Order: sequence, then C-alpha cells, then structure tokens
Amino acid sequence: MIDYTYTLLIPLIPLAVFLFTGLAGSKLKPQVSGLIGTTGLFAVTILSYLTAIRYFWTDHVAGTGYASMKAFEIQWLHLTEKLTINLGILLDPIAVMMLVVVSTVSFMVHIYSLGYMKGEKGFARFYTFLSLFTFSMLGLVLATNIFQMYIFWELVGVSSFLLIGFYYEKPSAVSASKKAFIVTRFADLGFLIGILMLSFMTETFDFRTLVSPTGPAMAQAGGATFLGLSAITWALIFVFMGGAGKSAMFPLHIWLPDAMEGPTPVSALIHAATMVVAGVYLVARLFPVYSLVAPDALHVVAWVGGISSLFAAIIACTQTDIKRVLAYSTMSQIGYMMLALGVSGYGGHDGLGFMAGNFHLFTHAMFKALLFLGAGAIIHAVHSNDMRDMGGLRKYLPITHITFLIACLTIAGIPPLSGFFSKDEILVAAFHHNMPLFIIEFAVAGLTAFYMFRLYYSIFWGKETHYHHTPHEAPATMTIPLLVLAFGSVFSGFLPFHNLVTSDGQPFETHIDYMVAVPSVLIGILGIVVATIMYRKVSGAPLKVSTGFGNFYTWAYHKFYMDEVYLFVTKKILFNLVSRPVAWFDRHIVDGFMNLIARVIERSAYLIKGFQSGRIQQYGYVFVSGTIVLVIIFIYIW
Amino acid sequence: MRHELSLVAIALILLVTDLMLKPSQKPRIIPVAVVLFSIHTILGFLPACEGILFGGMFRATALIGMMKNVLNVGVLIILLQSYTWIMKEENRDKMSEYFILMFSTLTGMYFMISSGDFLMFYLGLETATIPMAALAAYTHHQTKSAEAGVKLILSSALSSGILLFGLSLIYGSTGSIYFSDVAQLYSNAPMQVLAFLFFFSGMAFKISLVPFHLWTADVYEGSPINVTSYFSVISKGAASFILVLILYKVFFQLVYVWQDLLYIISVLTMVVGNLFALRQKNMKRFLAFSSIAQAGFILLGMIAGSQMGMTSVIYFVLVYIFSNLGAFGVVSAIEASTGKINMGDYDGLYHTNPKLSLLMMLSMFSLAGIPPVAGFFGKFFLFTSAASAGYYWLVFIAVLNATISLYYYLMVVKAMFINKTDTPIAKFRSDNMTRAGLILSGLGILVVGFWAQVYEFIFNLSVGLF
Amino acid sequence: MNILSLFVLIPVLTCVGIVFTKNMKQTRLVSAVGMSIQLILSGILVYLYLTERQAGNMAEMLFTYDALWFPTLNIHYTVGVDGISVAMIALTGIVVFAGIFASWKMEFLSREFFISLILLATGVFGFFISLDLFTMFLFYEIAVIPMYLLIGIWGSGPKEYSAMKLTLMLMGGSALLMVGLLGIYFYSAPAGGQLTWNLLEISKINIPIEMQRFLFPFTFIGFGILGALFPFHTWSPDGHASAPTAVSMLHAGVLMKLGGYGAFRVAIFLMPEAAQEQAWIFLILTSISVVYGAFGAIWQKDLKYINAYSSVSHCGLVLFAVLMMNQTAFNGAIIQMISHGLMTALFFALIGMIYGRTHTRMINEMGGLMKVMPFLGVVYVIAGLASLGLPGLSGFVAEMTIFFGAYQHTDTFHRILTIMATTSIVVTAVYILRVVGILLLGPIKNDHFLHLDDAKWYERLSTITLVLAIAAIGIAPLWLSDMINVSLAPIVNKITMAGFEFTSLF
Amino acid sequence: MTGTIPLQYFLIISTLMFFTGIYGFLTRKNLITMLMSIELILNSVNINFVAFNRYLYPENLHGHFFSLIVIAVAAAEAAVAIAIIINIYRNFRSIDVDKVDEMKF
Repeated sequence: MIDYTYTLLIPLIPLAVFLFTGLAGSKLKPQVSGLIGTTGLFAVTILSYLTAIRYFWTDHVAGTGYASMKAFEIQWLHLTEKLTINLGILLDPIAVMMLVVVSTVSFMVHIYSLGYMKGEKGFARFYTFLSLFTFSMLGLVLATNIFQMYIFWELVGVSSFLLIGFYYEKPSAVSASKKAFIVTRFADLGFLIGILMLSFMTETFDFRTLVSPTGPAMAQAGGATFLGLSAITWALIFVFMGGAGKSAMFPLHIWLPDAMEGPTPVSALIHAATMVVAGVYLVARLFPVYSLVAPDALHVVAWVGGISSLFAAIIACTQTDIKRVLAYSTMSQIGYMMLALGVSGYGGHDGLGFMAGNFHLFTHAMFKALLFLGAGAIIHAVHSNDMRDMGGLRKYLPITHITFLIACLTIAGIPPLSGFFSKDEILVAAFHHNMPLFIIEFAVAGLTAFYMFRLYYSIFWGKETHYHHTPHEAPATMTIPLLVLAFGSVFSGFLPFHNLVTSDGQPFETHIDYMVAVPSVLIGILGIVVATIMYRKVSGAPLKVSTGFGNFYTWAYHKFYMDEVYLFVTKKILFNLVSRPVAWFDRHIVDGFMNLIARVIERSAYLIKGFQSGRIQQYGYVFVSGTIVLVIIFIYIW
Repeated sequence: MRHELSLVAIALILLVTDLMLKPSQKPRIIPVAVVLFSIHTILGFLPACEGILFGGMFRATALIGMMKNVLNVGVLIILLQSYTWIMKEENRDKMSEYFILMFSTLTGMYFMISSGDFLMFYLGLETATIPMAALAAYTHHQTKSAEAGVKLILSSALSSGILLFGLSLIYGSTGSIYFSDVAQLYSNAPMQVLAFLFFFSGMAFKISLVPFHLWTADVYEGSPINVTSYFSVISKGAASFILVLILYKVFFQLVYVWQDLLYIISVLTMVVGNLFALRQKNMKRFLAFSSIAQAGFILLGMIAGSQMGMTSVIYFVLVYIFSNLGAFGVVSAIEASTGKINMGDYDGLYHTNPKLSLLMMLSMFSLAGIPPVAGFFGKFFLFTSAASAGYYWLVFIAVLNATISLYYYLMVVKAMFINKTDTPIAKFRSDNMTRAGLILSGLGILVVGFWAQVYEFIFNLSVGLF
Repeated sequence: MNILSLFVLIPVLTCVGIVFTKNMKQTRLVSAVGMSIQLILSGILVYLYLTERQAGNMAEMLFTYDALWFPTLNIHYTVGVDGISVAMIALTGIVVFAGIFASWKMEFLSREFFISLILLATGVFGFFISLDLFTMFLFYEIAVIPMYLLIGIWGSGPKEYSAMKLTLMLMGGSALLMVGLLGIYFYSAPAGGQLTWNLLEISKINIPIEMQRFLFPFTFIGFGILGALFPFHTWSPDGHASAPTAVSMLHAGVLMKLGGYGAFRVAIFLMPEAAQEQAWIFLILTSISVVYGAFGAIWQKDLKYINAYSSVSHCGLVLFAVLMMNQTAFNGAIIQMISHGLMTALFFALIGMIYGRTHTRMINEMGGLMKVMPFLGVVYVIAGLASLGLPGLSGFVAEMTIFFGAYQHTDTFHRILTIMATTSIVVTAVYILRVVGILLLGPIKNDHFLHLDDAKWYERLSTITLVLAIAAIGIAPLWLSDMINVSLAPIVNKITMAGFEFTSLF
Repeated sequence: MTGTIPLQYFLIISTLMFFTGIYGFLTRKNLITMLMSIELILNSVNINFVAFNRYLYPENLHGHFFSLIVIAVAAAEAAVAIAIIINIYRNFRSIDVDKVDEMKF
C-alpha cells in the first residue's frame, strides 16, 4: 500500500490558516494575513499536484484501473451499531481531479485577491473566510463517506454565506447571502432525508461500500415502491435535490445570480469553479448506485440538467450585469455536466457521459474562473458591473482582453481549446443516449456562444464610454492568475481524461465523432457571428431583436419571474399564511387558553362571593342545607 | 392527665396573681404566664403514664400527649407574638383575662382530644368554644370584634346543637356513649349514617370545612389578630385531631361512607377556600380563607384511614402551626406597630423590613407547599397518604389547588418584594418577645421538614384504621 | 464526604457566604469563586467518572451514597451519577459559571439576586445527582421557585405577569408529576415487600401495565411542561422575555433540561410499556412543537421571544427523541439537551449584553451592530450557526444523532414524523439568518449606536466559556456520546425487556 | 308505664322541636330570639337523650347525665352569648341580626 497519509495536510493547512488568522487576525497587519493564506494555499497546491501526479502516474501500475483508497480515517461519532460517522480522506480519480481543481483555482484566487481586495476594510477577514472555504471544500472533495460529505457540504454552504455577505453593510449583499444559504439549506434538507433513507436501507455511509457492485445498495434495487419508484430511487432523488441546490439547478438556482453580490474573486472560486460543482461531484460519487440501482433517478438528473442549461442560457442572453451573465452561464454549463452524468451508463464506453461530465467540470473550472477573474479586473477598472457602462475597453486592458477572449472562445467550444473537447464528449454521449436532450444541448451550445460574445463585444468593443478615471490594467497580482488560467483553458483539453476518470476506473478509448463535432462547432461559430453583427458596433439590432421576441424577451429578462414565485411562496405563503398564524395562534389560542383558565377562576371567585354575605342567618342556612344535602346524598343516593 | 392539671394550675395561679397585682403592675402577668406556659410545654414532652380515667371517659396515650404537645408549641408561639398587642393601653386592665381565657379553651381542647366518650368530648368541645367567643369579642369597644363574637357564639351554638342531636341519635341507636362501645355497635344503618352526618357537620364547623365554614372569615377578621391566629391553628388543629381519632376509632365501620364524604368535602373546601382567598385584600381575611383551603388538605390525610394517614394529619398540623403562625406573627407585628392590615400596605416591605419579609415569604412558601421549607413535607405526606388509599385524582385536584393557592401566596410575596411604593411601612423593631415568637416559628418552618425524626416519632405513635 | 453531595453543599455555602458580604463587589466575588469551584468540581467529576469507567467499573451508577431519611416511607437521600447525569452536571456547571459573569453588573439587590440564582442552581444540581424520586422532586421544586423572584424583581417588561404565569404553569406541571411519582411509589413493589422511591430499584420491577397507562401521561406531561411540550409551552416565551439575562440563561439552559431529563429518566425508564403504547400521541405533539416553535420564531420581533420559540422547537426535539425509544435517539436527546443548554445560554447572554447597550430588544430598531460591537456580533453569529446546526458546533451533532436514531425506528409512522421534524432545520435557518441579517448586518440604523462599546472582560469570559464548550462538543463529540452510551445500556435493556423491538443495539 | 306513651311520640316531639329551633334560628331577626331557638334545639336533644335512656337503655344513666351536662353547658353558653349581645347592642345600638354584617365577602 502506498502511503498517502500526508494528504491529511491538504485540508489541515487551510484549517490552521483559518484558525490562526481568525483568532489573531485583528492583531496582524492585513497584508500579513493575506500572505499567510496565500502561502498556505501554495503549499496545498503543491501537495495536491504531487498527489495527482503520484496517483495518476507515478504510483500507478499501468494497465490496471484506478482503485479508490482511504488515505486516512478516524471515527468521529457513532450513531448505531452499524452507522458510524468517520472523517477521513478518500482518494480516487474524481477526488484527485477535484483536488487539483480546487487547489488551483483557490490558489489563483488567493493571489488575485491580494491585488483585488487591497485596501478593503475586511482584508484579513476575507482571507480567513477564504481559508475556511478552502478547508471545507477540500474536506468535501476528500470525503470518505456520504455523511462526511454532508458535514463539509454544510460548511461550504456557510463559508459561501459568509463570503457573499462579505460587504455586510450593504443590504443587498446581506439579503443575497441569506437567500443563498436558505435556498441551499432547503436543498440540503433533501440531501439529509436522502441520507436518512439511504443509510436506513444500506446501513452504511461509506462511499466504497455504497458504490461497490456487490454492496448493500445494490440489493435494494427492487424494494417497496411509492408512486411507482422504489425506495432507493426516492432516496437518490432526495440526495440529488441536495446536489441540485448546491449546483444551482432549476428550480433551486435562484440564489446563484444574487450570490454575485459577493466580491468577484469569491464568485470565481465558489460560484464558478468549485462549490457549485459539488452537486455534480456528489452525483458522480454515487454514480454506480444511480446507474445500477436507480436509473429513474438518473433520468431525473439528466432532465434537470438539460432544462437548467437551456433555461439559464436563455436568461443569460438578456442580462446586462456582467457577473450575472456569467452566473447564468455557470448554471447552464453545470446543466451540461449534470446532463452528461444523467445520460451516462456504467462501465466502458457506456460511461462516456460520466467521463465527459467530469472532464467538463475540469475545463469549466479553468475557463469560468478565468472569466470571473477577468470580469473582476474589468470591474476593478471601471467600478461598475453593468455592461451598459462599458465599451471599448480593449485599449485600456490588453491582458484582460486577450485572456477574456480566450475564455469566451473556450466556452463557445471552438477547437482546439479545452471547452471544445469536453463539450463535444457530452454532446456525443447525449446523442447516443437521449435524442431530445441532445437537441436541447445543441441549441444551448449556440446560445452560449452568442451570449458570451455579446458580453465580450459589449465590454471590449462597442461604443466608447467616457470614464471618470481612465481605466488602467490591473496589477501583476491580478494579471498573473489570468494568464495561468488562460493557459489552463487552452491546454487542459488535451488531458487524457478517458484514461484517468471513468465510471468504473478502467480506461477506454474515445475519438472525436465528426457527426457531432462539426455541427456543434458550426453552431458555435454561428452564435459568435450573430453576436458580432449585433454588438461589435453600436447598432439598433439588439433592440429590434429583443422587441421581435416580444413577451418572451420580457420574461427572460425577468428571469422567468422565478424570484417572484419564490418570494410569493416564502413571504406570502410561509410567512403570512403559516408563520404569522402560528405566532397568532400561539399568543391567542394556546396562551389565551391558559389565560382563560386564570380568568375563569378569577371570575368564579367573584361569582360566588355572595355566599359570604356577612349574615349569620344565611350562614346557618347554608350550614343546615349542607347537612341536609349530605344526608340526602349518603342515605338516599349512596 | 398531667397536661390538664398543670394547665389548670397555671390558669389558677394567673387568676390569683392577677388579684394581687396593682393596676400599674399588671404587665408583670405576661412574663409569669409565658414562663409558666413554657415550663408546661417542656414538661409536656416528658414521658407520661398512659391509661384511662373516669371509667373510660378520659384516655391518655402517648399519641394524645403528642397532639397536646403540638398544640402547646403553637400556643406558646402565640403568647410570645401577642406581647406587643397585649401591652397596648386599651388592654391593660384585662390582660390576665386573655391568658386565662386562652388557657381555659386549651384545657377544653385537651379534654376533647383525650375524651373516651361522647360526653367528655362534648364537654371539652364546649369548654373550648365558649371562652373562644369571649376571646373573639375581647376588644369590646370595636364593632368588628363584637360582631365576630356574636357570629362565633351563635354559629357554634347552632353547630353544636346539630352535633348534639346527632350524638343523641348515636346514643339512641347504640345505647352507649363510650367510644369503644359505639365502635362495636355501629353499622351503616340509615339512622346511624344520619347521626354520623350530624356529628360530622358539627366537627366540620370547627375545622371550617365547606359548606360549614362561612363563619370563619368574619370571625377571623373581627377578632384581635392573635386570637385569630389561635383560632386558625390551635382550634383547627385540635378539632382535626379529635376528628381523625373519632373517625378512625369510632366510625371505622362507616369507613366507606366517610371516605366518600371526605372526598367531596375536601374538594369543595379546597376549591371554595381558594376562590375566596383569591380576592381578599385584608390580610386577616386572606389568611382566614387560606386556612379554610388548608383544612381541605388535612382531609386528604384522614381519608387514607391508615397509620400513615393519621401521621400525616398530625405532622401537617404541626407544620401548619409553624407556617401559619409565621404569617400571623408578621401580620400581627405589623398591625401592632403600624395598624396596617391590608395587602396593599405591604408594598415594598422588603426594603424597609427585610427580616419580617423573609419570614413572611418563608411562611407563604410553607403554606403553599414549596420546598425546602416544612410545608412541602407536610403537603407531600398528606398526598402520599391519600395516594396510598388510591385517591390519585383527589391528589391531583389537591395539587392543582395548591397551585392556585400558590398564586395568592405569591401575591403577598410580590407585594413585599416586587411592588414599589412611595409610602412603605416604616422600619420598625419589634420587642424581644415577639421576635422570639417569630424566630421560633421561622425555625420550625425551616427545621421540621428536614428533621425526619419528627415525622418518624409521630408515625410510631399513630394508629391506623384497622 | 461524597463528591456528589459537594455539588449541593458548595452552592449552599456560597449562599451563606453571600449573606455576609457587604457590597456588590464582594457579593459577586463570592458568587464567582463559589461557582468557579463548582465548575472545576464538575470537571473533576467528569474526569473521575471517565477514569472509573476506564478502570472497568460498570456499575449503573457511580459515586453512590445512600442515607435513610424518612424510614417509614423509605425515603432516602440517594445520590449517584451515570454518564448522562455527569454530562448534565457539567452543563449546569458551565452555564451557571457563565451566568454569574453575565450578571456581573447586577447592582439592584445584588445579594438577593445571587442568592436566588445560586439557589436555583442548587436545585438543578440536586436534581441531577438524585436517584431517589422524592429528593428528585424536592430539588425540582427548589429549582423552580426562585424563578418567581428572579423574574419578578429583576425582570423587565410585564415581569409580574410572566413570573406568575411561569411559576403557576410549572407548579401545575408538578401537580401532574406528584400524582405520577406517588403512583410509581405505591406500585414499586407489586409483588409485596418494601415500597421504594429508589429509581434503580423501581427499574428492576415492572409496574403493572394498567397503572402505567394511568401514570405515564401524568409523569410525562408533568416533566414535559418544564420541557416546553406543546401546548403547555406558553410560559416559556413570556418567562424568558421578562427574565434578567442570567436567569434566562439558567432557565433555558438548564432548568428546561430538567423536563427532558425527568421525562426520560422517570417516565420512559420506569414505564416503558405505557410509553410505547402512548408514544404516538406525544410524538405528534412534539413534532408539532418542533416545527411550530420554529415557525413561531420567524414572526417574532423581540430577540428573546425569538429565542424562546426556538427553545420550544429545540426542546421539542429532545422530547421527540426520547419518545423514539432507541439508544441512538436517546443519545441524541441527551446531547441535544446539552447542546441546546449551551447555545441558548449563549444566546440569552448575548441578548442581555446587547440589550444592556442598546436598551431595546426589538430587532427592527437595531441594525449593523456588527460594526460597533464586532466581538458580540461574531459570537452571536456563532451561536446562530450552532443553533441552525452547523457542523463543527454542538447543534449539528445533536440533531443528526436524533434524526438518524429516530429514523432507525421500524415503524413508518415514526419515520415520517422524523422527516417532518427534519424540516425544522430549514425553518431554523430562516429565522436565525433573519435575525443576524437585521440585527448585526446592514447599515447602522441609529446614530446613537455608534458610540456603543464592545464586550467587557467578564462578558467575554462568559461567552467564550460557552463558545468553547459548544465547539468542543461539535468538533469531538465521540467522548461525550460514548460516555452517554455506556449509561444508556441499562435503560435500553429495560425497555427491550418490555418487549420492544429494536433495530439499533450496540 | 312504659306502655302508655310510645317512644316515637317523644322522638316526634323532639324532632319537631329541633326543626322549630332551626327554623327560628334562621328566621328570627332578634339576637335574643335566636338564642332562644338554640335553646329549643338543645332541649330537643335533651328529650331525646332522656327518652332513649328511659325506654331503650334503662339499665344505666348515660342519657340522663348527658342531658344534665347539656343543660349546664347551655346555660354557660347563654351567659356568654348574652354578654356578647349586650356588647353588640353597645356598638350597634341594635340587636337586629341583619345589622350585624359589617364584615362580608
């Protein structure tokens, strides 16, 4: 057995940084906290890469599959004889892949923030929270069992809450953070119920036992049915609900656009590259169970993914806040990943979707982080989020411009950038397994190219806006991460994912399917061309098109009124129709009843006071009649 | 017989001393009375010979001796507490009467408790009652006092008339007035039940059980405060003792009748007593109604019909003496010093007279049955006895009533500790004798509960039904 | 001297010491010293307990001491602890310690205040060490009654009404309890022989089932009232809202635990058959409590009301778990009691501190306090996160143990109720975040708040103690859970003997 | 002699007296009259005792003694009662029972 115990350091370093800066943060100079955090992350990144290299290549015996191994495990709590909650480190292909993603992006964001957050009041706090998040995310990724995952799942949720609400004096940030937490919390309830059901049926939390083809989960395939689905299917749907919440899948996505209230590096880290893909990771973790025991649940995953990606892409075309466009784009891309998992089979080439989903997760992390960080550089320069305030920035921000363009091309799926490869695999998988979803995704590919280039042109081309201060390029701390990520976006497509990350750990062969690839590239180019026509120069075309779509445009612009629906359900129904009546009921009925008892007693005390009239004869009367009544009772009735 | 003899002797000594004292020297009678009575009380605890006298009319047992001792302790505390009041100018010329009357009634109670037949019982009862009416009307220039006297004498005359009628029927149906004979010959024939009920209503009058209680509040309010405390603890205690003895010893054939009877009466008493107590503003009247409610609790001990039941009754009376005298002591000290008697006057008392307030609070908690003071133990044992006979619902009703009573006891606590006022009762210092009385009752409240030997001692003397 | 008796003796001595103090400074010093000793003693007890168990002493109760008190009624002063009581004692030690420091500035009648407070603590400690039902009941009432004075004298708002309501409702509860306990006593020797109040001895026999049916509701509701069982919980919002800081802390923190502990130790333990039969009624009530309390909290404006309703919800969970009657759920119930005790005490401490500065508890009158009092703000957020069940803090451990324990029940009805109860975690998040959002975050609403200061040393001491305890349980729950588990074995055995089928046995 | 007047006659008369006494007590407004009604009750009791003794248990004299004692006690009672009634008269200037209701409720 190869010793990987040192991987324990990977989550513990950020934890130590968190505790240190959290407790001593106010005593240190802000920059020091930043540097400590960044140094820590550097170490983590090195360790992660080392682990990845060892796991995938150095320690790997060629020709065998990639086994999953527990590098470390301790008991944390035992619930019942069989159900024990452990904390540990599980290494398997997807975990190691995620490790690389998380550490890379997090490290980049740490560096980037040194510049971006410079001079902010809560600088030290920012780094503290970042460390907390990184710790939680790494703990999630490395979880050995579903319960550990749930623990860290909650922790990333709360770190996300803290970071979104970083500007806590801004009411919009506060409400956004609240919304994010509560919506995901609601989804987590599903996750929890899923775990409850799953653990009840399988009597284990352990991933390795769960996914083992001979494990207890597999025995549950039949089982009791409810609404035509077996119990384990329901359990897995509930688990997926948790994933859907975290990954902002329709209809639990509403928190994601609002989460953009957080500082931009946070959006890049949490809401683009790492936390939001946790849902995908969760499904991927339990993939054998989904695939082998509950294909129905997998259909749900696929359709939710497909609908979300289309839904988000449409909305993204209409938004003007650049971070929101990116947020919807994220949602759309995660929809792709979900769909990929959903259409996948288990083992061999059938598992193409699984591989493609994870592949896309990887490449998406790179280019979406790049996009967000680029957007951050732009916001840093013009102090606005709204693309209508921008235009012609290519002259002022050359590095940002180039890297942004690369990212846009990547996401649009233009070969040979990484996005092309991963998206193509997904489309191939969909093409072979589910035609309607393929058509949706095909359309989404076009839309993606369109809205990204709409964004690109609006920022860097279009009209010359007069800025109060001449925008200037960001400092090196911010541009270096951009360049590194651009490098990643360009070249990560060449990684041999089909050998490394597969549904059953065995490598298989893939090749580019021109039946799918060519049309998909073409529709991407079509999207770019349309965007170029409409947005490269100032023109009336966008207005005409938007009016051409009529109500549909208005709907999309208002995000299909999903926020309003939620507000209606929470404020009007839950608050006004449940909570308020409960409060009223408690005060007036339950408590009123208790007070009523007191009132009745008091009242009767007044009613009977006439007996004590002060007259001897009446006393005598009562005395005598009392005796007589007793006599009657005990002689005649008793 | 020692109790009776020494008490009569004391009364006579006081009578003679009183004759020899000049009017200016009258107050000297007080220390004499107190010292003599203290000696009497202490002597009472010495072991006494048991036996019967007068052909079975008079019985002396350790149990009965214990009951008398319990009463003695109460009377002693009352004597101490009445010092301030009795020293008032208006009482100067009739000081010794107070003691003599009190000792006469006490003698009556002794005989009543010790009685072995209905004749002695009746004689004791009346000896206890008639001087009590005189005591109630003691401050004869006050209309309230006079009214209290007349209400007491007339009501009690009616009640003893009915009781006597019952006794005559008992005699008629059994041919004997001796307890031992009656007990053998009794059955639940209608006439005997009727006679028993007549007898019971007379006793219920003494213990002030609903619906025979109506005199209580008025008499308590009108009488001088120390007389009131005497009524509420000593007279009630003695009547409870003899009732429990007679129920257990004489009417045990009727046990199924009187258990149901006590059930009804005790629920009525607790509820009505509480309901009336809720609205009282006058402290004396308030304590009167609270003592009615307490009487309802005493029945819970009797209903068990067991050794445990009798123990709990005696024990409760002991505890009740301390707690009620604690409360009455404070009320009396305040009334004697300031003349204030309404609950509203007690606002903010703690800030001026903390020790009195603390004693009052302890007494209130004790009356309400809140640990760790003695009242909790007293009530708890009563409930235990009732539960031992299976009366769980009765216990439940009783504890609920205890909760209601807690409400008004807490109102007093609230007035003293929480309410704020600009004109609190000014700080004052009681004389030493009153203080001794207060301290004694306070000690009793604190100690009797934890001191399990008290309970065990009583238990060993008590007897059960069968 | 038995170590357990010290737990009653030290508070009493502290009270006596306070009587002789001359001013507030001395008073609080004496109280602080006394309660620090008490806290250290709790620590020592935990240590001794663990060593004793390690040494292989598997007696059901350790450190027992028995003295006959009322021979004829067979009332003893019997003390002894198992893991559960040790945990509760430690909780009480911590909360009382924190409570003393939270009321460091109590100027008005400080001697009386500290005496009442410590008297209350005496009752609680006494309750947890008692093995004799009589002494247990005695201490139970001793703990309840000082509440009246504490709320009535030092409270705020409609304090007299609240104090009265609280006292009367709790005493009404003891009316039920009295019947239950007496019934248990008189059926403690169904085969003849000496009746007993001793918990352990009663547990060895089976109370006849007809009597159990009659007595169980009395006992359970009697304790349940103190544990805020719906619909008998209404004393709690008013009482907590009116009580002074330390009293709210003690009351919600430990006193309400008497209810859960008693319901478990007396009602369920001694009458498992009836518990099993009637559990469904109370399970429905407690499930309602859990969800209803949480929803009730959303609509409140007063910080203390919010926390009071939240307590209703959390304590409902305790009773809920207790009624599930399996080892894991029991374990969860105990941990939840401790966890809730700590975090609700922390909440009330913080609310008191904030109120002491802003002179309002209405959340809509405040805002942006995080900026002016970062320490209190951060601790408040931690408390909030603990309350909504964030991993790493105690609430999570407790809730998860309960949910997983409850879900192990073989009956579908129980599992559905469990799922209903889990929804409370979302609602909890809603009201906690709402408060945090309005109270601490956002812009400062009132310029007057700009000049407020942050926590003083004693306030920091008080809150940090609690936060540390919360975090300790949250991060390393295993030792606590194991300590409780060992002690649960006899209880579970007893229930199993009652013919109850278990899915989870260690 | 015993054959001439049956016991029932005595009992009937005594019962009548008893209830007459009670009736008087409850309806007469004069305190002295009320006191007299009490005496009626007590006398009915005496008749009972004596009659029972004579007819049913002639072998001992319990009933007779009892009635003697009752008479004595009644006298004492009346003495005290009248003293108090005088006191009432001094304070209220009336011996109407309905006037004596200063304390109530």
